[in-house]
Amino acid sequence: MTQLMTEDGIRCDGRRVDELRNISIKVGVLKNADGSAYIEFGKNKILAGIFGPRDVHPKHMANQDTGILRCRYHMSPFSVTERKNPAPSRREIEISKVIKEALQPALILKDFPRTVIDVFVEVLQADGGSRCAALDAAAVALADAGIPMRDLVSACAAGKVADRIVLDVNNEEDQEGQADMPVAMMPNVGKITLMQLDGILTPEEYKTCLQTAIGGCKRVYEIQRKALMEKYFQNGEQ
Amino acid sequence: MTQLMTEDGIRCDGRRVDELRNISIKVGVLKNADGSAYIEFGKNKILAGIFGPRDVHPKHMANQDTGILRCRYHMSPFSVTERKNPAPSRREIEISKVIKEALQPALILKDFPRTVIDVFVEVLQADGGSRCAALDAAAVALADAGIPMRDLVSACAAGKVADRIVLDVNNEEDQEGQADMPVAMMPNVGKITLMQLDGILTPEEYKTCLQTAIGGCKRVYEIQRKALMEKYFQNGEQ
Amino acid sequence: MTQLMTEDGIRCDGRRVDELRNISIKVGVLKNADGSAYIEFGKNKILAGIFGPRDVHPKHMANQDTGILRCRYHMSPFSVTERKNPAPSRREIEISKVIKEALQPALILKDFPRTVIDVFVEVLQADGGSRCAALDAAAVALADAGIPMRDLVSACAAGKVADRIVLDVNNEEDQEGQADMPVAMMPNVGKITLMQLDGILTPEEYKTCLQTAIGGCKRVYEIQRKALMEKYFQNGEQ
Amino acid sequence: MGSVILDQLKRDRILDLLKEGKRVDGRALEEQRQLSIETGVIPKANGSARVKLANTEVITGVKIQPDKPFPDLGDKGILICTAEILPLADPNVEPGPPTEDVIELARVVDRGIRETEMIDLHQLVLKENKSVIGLFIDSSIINADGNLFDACSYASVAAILSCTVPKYEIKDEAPVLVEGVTSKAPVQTLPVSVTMARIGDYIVVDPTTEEEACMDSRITITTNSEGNICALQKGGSNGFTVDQLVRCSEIALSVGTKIRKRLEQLMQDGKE
Amino acid sequence: MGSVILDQLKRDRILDLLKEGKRVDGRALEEQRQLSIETGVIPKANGSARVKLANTEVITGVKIQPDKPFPDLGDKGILICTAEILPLADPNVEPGPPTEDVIELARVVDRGIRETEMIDLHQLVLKENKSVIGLFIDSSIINADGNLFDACSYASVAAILSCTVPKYEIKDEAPVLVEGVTSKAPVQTLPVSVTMARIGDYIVVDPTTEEEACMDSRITITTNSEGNICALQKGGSNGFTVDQLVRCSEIALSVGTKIRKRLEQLMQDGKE
Amino acid sequence: MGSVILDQLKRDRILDLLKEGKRVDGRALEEQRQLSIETGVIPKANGSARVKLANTEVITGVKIQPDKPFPDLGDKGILICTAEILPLADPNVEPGPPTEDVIELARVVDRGIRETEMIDLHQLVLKENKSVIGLFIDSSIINADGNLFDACSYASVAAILSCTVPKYEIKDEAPVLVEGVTSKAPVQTLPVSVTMARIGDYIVVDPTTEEEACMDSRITITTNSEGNICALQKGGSNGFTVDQLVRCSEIALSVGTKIRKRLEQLMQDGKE
Repeated sequence: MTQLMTEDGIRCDGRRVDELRNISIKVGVLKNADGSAYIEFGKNKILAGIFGPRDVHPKHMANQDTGILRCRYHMSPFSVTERKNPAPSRREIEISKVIKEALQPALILKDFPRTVIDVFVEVLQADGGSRCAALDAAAVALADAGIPMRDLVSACAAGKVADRIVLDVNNEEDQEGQADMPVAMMPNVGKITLMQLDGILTPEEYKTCLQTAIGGCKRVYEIQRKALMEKYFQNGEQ
Repeated sequence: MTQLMTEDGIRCDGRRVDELRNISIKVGVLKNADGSAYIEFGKNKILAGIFGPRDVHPKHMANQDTGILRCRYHMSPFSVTERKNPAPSRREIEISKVIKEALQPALILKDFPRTVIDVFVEVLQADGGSRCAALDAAAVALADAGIPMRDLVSACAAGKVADRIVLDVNNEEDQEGQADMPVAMMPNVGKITLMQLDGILTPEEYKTCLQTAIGGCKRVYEIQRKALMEKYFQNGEQ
Repeated sequence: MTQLMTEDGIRCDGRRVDELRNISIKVGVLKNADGSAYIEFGKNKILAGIFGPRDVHPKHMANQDTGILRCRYHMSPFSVTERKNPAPSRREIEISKVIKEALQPALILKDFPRTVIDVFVEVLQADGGSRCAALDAAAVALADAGIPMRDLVSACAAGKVADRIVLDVNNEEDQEGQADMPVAMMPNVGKITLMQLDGILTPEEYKTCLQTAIGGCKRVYEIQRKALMEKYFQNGEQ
Repeated sequence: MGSVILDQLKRDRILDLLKEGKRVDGRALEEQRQLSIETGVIPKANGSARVKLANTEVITGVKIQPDKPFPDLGDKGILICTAEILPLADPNVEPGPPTEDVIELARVVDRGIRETEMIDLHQLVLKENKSVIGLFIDSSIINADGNLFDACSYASVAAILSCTVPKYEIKDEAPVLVEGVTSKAPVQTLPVSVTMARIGDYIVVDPTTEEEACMDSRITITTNSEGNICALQKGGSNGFTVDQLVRCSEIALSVGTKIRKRLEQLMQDGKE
Repeated sequence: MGSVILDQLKRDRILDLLKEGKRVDGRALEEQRQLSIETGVIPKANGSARVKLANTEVITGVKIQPDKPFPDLGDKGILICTAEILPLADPNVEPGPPTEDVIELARVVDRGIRETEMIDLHQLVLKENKSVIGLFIDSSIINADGNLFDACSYASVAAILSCTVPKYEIKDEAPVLVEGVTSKAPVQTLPVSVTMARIGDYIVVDPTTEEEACMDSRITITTNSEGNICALQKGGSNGFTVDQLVRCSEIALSVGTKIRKRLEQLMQDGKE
Repeated sequence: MGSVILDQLKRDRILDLLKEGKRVDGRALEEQRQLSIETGVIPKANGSARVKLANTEVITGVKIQPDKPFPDLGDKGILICTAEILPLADPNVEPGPPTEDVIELARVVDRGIRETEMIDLHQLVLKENKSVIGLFIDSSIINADGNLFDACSYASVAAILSCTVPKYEIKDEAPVLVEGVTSKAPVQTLPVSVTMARIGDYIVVDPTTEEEACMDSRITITTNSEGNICALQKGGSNGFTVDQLVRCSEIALSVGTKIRKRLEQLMQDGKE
């Protein structure tokens, strides 16, 4: 059992309770995808690629009245400690669904009837908070694909470790901590579009944890914005 | 090894050789299904639900000249002693087929071209004779769905236990007895629409066993009829 | 460990280095198939059956501009020493693909747009070189189906055993030898349409091995030709 | 299709009612439907329950049998919750492998029981790292009319409470059933999930299929006996404001308390 | 399509012939097609047979290998029959997982051998509850022209009769092959299935694909060497009268007796 | 569609260029694209590499863990190569079970490493017939622009070279990790695959997607450090002349030598 926090409130990876892990985002990293991004979020290494809006296959899945959004969250076999079977697990299927539902409010699918937007996320290396990091990359990749969006989607978890509410739960804290609460939001619209909780929180802690996560999302948003700016403006493109 | 019969011809569950287990049937138990029935047949607890005639999906399975009948016999994971994997077993697929073929002669599918009638049977608790009980419920559910039928289909097994031909084989008798013969018939038309046999019978016993099963079917028919009458006439409905 | 070759250059099954195993081919052995052949090649016992050109199911796989070729190489569960699971293995899927690509150059698929030619190969008993034997049977079966062909396809392996290049590697030589090189060719056109290699060859040995295999293909071709002649001319048919 | 127009009309009607504080079926916004819980309905299972939330109806059975522990979890028994929407429960459900909706459903039910630590899994170890007791909690939905989350959750909890756990001993490295000795499941707390839908600016508890069809988003919050929040899942293709999320947690606690009283009764009396 | 009209015309023609006691291929109603049985066709298998019923042709191989017994059946060896209609056997068959028809076929063949207790499975135990011998009896249909049931059943029985069972011993808890020692399979009786089709009021034995396409219903009855009826399966989308079922059992016994003589010959001589 | 006409036009253009000894992207016929190899890109894996062949990009990770040996191969460790074309790598790829193309890809990569005997599998045995070390070498293709064979092959070899193999010991019949002790993988030779396409009478090395779309046939030849030819796979729906096959082997050796030098550097320095 790792000691998760020192008496001085320093966490097992050296961070303070309100500190994010290192985050870096690169935009437009894949040649074939219509949009893409690569994120390193702590030890998470995640790619997101977008195709669409494009024709739906199989055709009977197309909707005359609106575009549809599909999402696959997938982990490479080498991404976790014990080799992962490449077939999608129930966990991956659930995360694909909540990521899809977290992105959907930011899109204007009605404008693209009969089409699909495909979001493919590949976790090359997983650490705590991979679904949040995946979402952060996917949102940036959607923007990179030129798809009109109401807002970005920014995600970050908070949690409870050694009886304290902490920002951005890492792998050890996720395994042995007391609670993990991944949150995604549209930072300008002010809407929470993903929220899950595993662990035990008092009602007071619940509110604090949510606010802490939101604070994290806002800092992630700045990093996402900067990454997009770097590609589209500093390089003189667009 | 259970003793399956006393010297006085009393079976392990206290019945005489020509005695049915307790049977009760309730009609119209499911809100969403077009027709439904719930049967308790000994310790069997089985639901049947009907949808249709309705459009066929996938479309290429539709037949221009006739309606089609589909049947799924399925056991809940908790229905048997050792937890059952929820995926359909080969046994369930075979029983689905013989149930379908036992019901089909009672239906006038030619009158509903391009449509499907779906029969879904769920075994919540299984005892000996679950396929017969499932058929009894399914036939009543088809009637409850208002689907025109040439006749009901009534099913009951007979078998050989402790060297005697017995009616309505229970679980212990099925496991350790000498023969099990499930039979279904259209009682008014007088046609046998399901028949299987596992075990060893002399030609004479074969005839006796068949007649015993038919006797059982006829008694089941009265119970089915009463259940339908109760719903449609005693309650003043229709 | 078997001794694979005597000092006199005699192989474990009594053959010389340049000797084929016994090969016999029968044409038109299946009643329902449009064309068929049965080959015994050493201890290999393989059936090939052809259907087509015929409509494609599912329809969306059809190609407006050309016919398509499909191939299934499959092993019966009893065909190998340890019982084989009947579901197709990755090895069978790969062999199906290379067989398809070996036959395709001999066919004029453009002449049959929107159709499919199905080649079904069943290995009833497997010995070394089953993919070559399967190809030999499949090519003859295609001819038997009356499908226009640029040339037959004839296949035979060569390899390296006990430091010598040998023709037509058998099972023991495949398991314990130094190299196995299956080759298929259109003997009159002079084109190699299948080639694989597992094992270690010097560049010189590589050339010798290839020439040895080609020599084998040509002798197989004569046997294929004779088998077709026997069916179509000696019996006075056609 | 025209279904888009119809859907919009239905949503308008539901929203109009909500403005007046009403719902289509006459309930208040934070009112659950009529809940019935019956245990022991599948005598051959080790535990079972039938739960109805008005027309939503589910049967859950618990099977208990020795198993190997998961790697790295050798000091814990096994707990697995599954769910199936039977095709007779819903005209839109087809037989086949579980859809993403059903996988989410089962995992949310599972986490509600797991994260509250309802069962002390350490008590289910026969021999560390080698042999443990497994609880398989399978829910068969037999009529679907919305809020399958809570129906399956209550049925799973009630089925566990009704469990008779057989005793196993290790003999010759293998677990052997000890006939005639049973115990209750080692229950530590009572998880209660409360599912809410947001429709426009309104939060409604225990949505029906009709309400789910036009909701903006969904949330399921599970609380424990100590009044803590232990598991949460947001669903649906839109979001919540922070205020709404705080409000939802308060509703989950207050509605949960009522349900928990009924489950406590069940635990003490063996029946309601 | 027009196939409905064509099917009806074919049925009319078949029925017209049946009224005169004739069948399309010239057989009497209770006459089987030409049956050939050849064993040892797959030398690498432990047993094998090729059976032809005129154009219906099947090859069955038996593989024998040590295995773990089924739970609760620790005092019995394993016997599993499977069947596959190879896609080269029939233009309507597609590669893929077994259809319900093929699953029924395999299970009927399996039950015919299992329920007659053809093989004394108790003799296939190496160490009770731990290690037994398994017989895997796999049938590959290479040309399908009706009555796959009997073709697979005869081929499976003949393949078992031709078996060379290797000897295994338990060493260090694991089964080890004893080289050079083999025995026959422990056969107790000879199951023979007879499949009949009802077309109108007529019962025909060993139906062809053409007859199956227009039959009302089907029945397969398996009898043993003692003249008992041991397994039965009704198929097809219509039924039988009781009289017809009794008549079918009589036919199964009389036709079965002829087939059994040929199998007995095979058992004694190792070949026909 | 019109795609047939377009494809033909593209082929004509490519052939016209080839007649002048040129390719669309300006390369010589026997010239590979810009190759970059980076190792250690997935620190949590035991070994890893990212390889780019211009726009074709793959990440390979190696996982090492104890396993049971294959039956009859009890004196060898386990080596398994897989590949997946991620759906984000190619607009035409859909999620789902591996297609025949991907299965062939993985098997060709696997055989290149296996048949050259790159790794001495005998050194990966913990207890003969009972427990061995397994190397799982999984390639995720993240951008597909032709010649996935060589990209996956180089990435797999580089990932193996970068491996840190943990030490396991057998205690109480089970493998136990020995903390803090690691070694390099027991590498015996360096396999290098070279993939060529035939377009008309021309052989081009390292084809792009565009070239693959109009090629006649394909060949992948793997050589080892000693200058031998160790694995070969012909693909595509046409063939080769014998002269072409000999020429291809010469190209494979000469191009392979250049690549091998880079891999040797990697092996010695731990990086390029």
